[in-house]
Amino acid sequence: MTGPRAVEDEQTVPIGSNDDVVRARQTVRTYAQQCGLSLVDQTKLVTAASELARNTLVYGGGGRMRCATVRNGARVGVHAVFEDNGPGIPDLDLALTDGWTSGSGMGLGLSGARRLVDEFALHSEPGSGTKVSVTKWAR
Amino acid sequence: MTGPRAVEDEQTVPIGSNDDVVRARQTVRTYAQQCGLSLVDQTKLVTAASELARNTLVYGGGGRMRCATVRNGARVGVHAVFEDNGPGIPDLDLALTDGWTSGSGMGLGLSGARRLVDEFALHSEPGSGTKVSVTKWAR
Amino acid sequence: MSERVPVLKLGQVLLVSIQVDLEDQIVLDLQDDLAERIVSTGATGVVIDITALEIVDSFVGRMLANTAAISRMLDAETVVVGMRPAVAITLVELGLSLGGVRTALTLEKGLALLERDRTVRTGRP
Amino acid sequence: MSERVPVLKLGQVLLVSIQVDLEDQIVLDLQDDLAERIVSTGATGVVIDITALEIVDSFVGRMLANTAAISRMLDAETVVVGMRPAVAITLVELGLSLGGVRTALTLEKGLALLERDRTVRTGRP
Ligand SMILES: Nc1ncnc2c1ncn2[C@@H]1O[C@H](COP(=O)(O)OP(=O)(O)O)[C@@H](O)[C@H]1O
Ligand SMILES: Nc1ncnc2c1ncn2[C@@H]1O[C@H](COP(=O)(O)OP(=O)(O)O)[C@@H](O)[C@H]1O
Repeated sequence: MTGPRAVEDEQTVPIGSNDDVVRARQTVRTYAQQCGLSLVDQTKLVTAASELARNTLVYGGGGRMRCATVRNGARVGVHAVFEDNGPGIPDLDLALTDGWTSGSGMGLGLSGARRLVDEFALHSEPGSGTKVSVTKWAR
Repeated sequence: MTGPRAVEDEQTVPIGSNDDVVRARQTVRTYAQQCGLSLVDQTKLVTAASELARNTLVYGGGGRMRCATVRNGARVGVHAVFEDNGPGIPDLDLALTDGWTSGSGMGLGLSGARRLVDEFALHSEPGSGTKVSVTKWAR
Repeated sequence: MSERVPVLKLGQVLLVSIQVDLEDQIVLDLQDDLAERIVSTGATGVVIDITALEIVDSFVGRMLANTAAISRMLDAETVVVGMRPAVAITLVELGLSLGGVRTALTLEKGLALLERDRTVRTGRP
Repeated sequence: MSERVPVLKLGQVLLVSIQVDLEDQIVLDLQDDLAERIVSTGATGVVIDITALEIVDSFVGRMLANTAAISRMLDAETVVVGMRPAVAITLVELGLSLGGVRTALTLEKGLALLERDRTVRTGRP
């Protein structure tokens, strides 16, 4: 489904505080604007990033976001990866269920973020962290 | 359950774009009208076809629909097969659960399509594609 | 692919009449256009006329439900008019009952419903 | 970190205008401040202006829903004004439709809505 890709201009934002979550949102917005995403698509991607960055902080105990421009033939998009070395997620299907939270959230972060982007991948090993990758393509 | 059958007038519609999904719906409607399905049954079958054709495109990465008239003794009906060489479905039971989606759908395509037709078969091998066959008989 | 469904303005109401079998991207564009137009025009109601639609699958059904929810957040009420009996039967069997979506049988009834609403909400006709 | 969003008083109404991308703790503080101020001022309405907000995620969305519920319990009505179309579209897709939150397109409309409400509730203009 996904052909060869070129990843460009990668930038890393550490996520260790609430301020960093704001910075992660702003970084993703800059990339989204540069890639020419529509206003609605920018809004969807930045919202997804906000949810995922908060999870990295709150559940992952902090980590980092890597953001980049991605090209696939003529298509251009934004790719963002959220990583932490936290406790991981024991049951991925459960975590992806609308409304399920182990904390005090609304349980819409993971499932909602998945709906807001074009590509979504979640990897997690209990004990060794969590990695969520998302991509949104310009139309 | 299903005795000897004759399959007639088979037609193939490639499914590689959103436009093709529209074409698949229209093809199935033409067959349903020719077979004398009631208006409600036409609507059910075309709706099921729409769900399955979209899955072929979105999850299967494209494929084809074969549509035909089918006879069994005095009965006449419409038979449609949706095939792709995509990633396949790892857990068929889960995929057939109302509300379950691996993407951003409503998770009603497979389960709903099954309710809307008279016969439903789903075959999938992870790594080698998916095939869904449906039949609706005129009453 | 640059095809778009026209959105008409009728007083305080935006009116969309879906005339043909739409491909998915056009359905999504319509949802976004409606949100945009509600805000730019200050419309208080949206009528989506699906009289011509022979089927409503889960994709279009979701668009109708989303549009109702989006417009509510933008302080406008959505009414879907003209649903065929076969479509209603099929939607329920599919598993979608469009709980949050208001419906009326005809365009006239839909407009009357929005008018009544507005009178109640604003206290003036 | 001692930053706080200012809460203005305009007659019977508390007005908050969120001007920048807020970090989570400031969002929580705002929710608490509003509850405090409703009681200390006897305000009957709260207007939260989100015109400047480029996104509303589930955290801010929950604050808006909570503030509406809290103020209702303290006998004040909350109206969220200025939501952008792209924000409404995104919230619905996220799965949050803010059912209990009243909205208006502009500050003027929001204030008018609260005024109307007050007239209905108190029986005097
Ligand atoms: N980075 C992470 N590390 C560990 N657990 C996580 C992480 N992200 C999400 N989770 C788990 O998945 C659950 C669901 O996440 P989410 O859908 O974002 O909802 P919420 O953030 O409201 O809890 C969380 O409650 C948490 O248990
Ligand atoms: N042709 C296919 N190839 C691979 N996976 C499929 C295919 N059709 C369906 N699936 C899987 O089954 C899930 C459920 O499908 P469905 O009930 O149609 O819901 P939705 O289309 O809303 O996701 C999909 O999310 C997908 O993971």
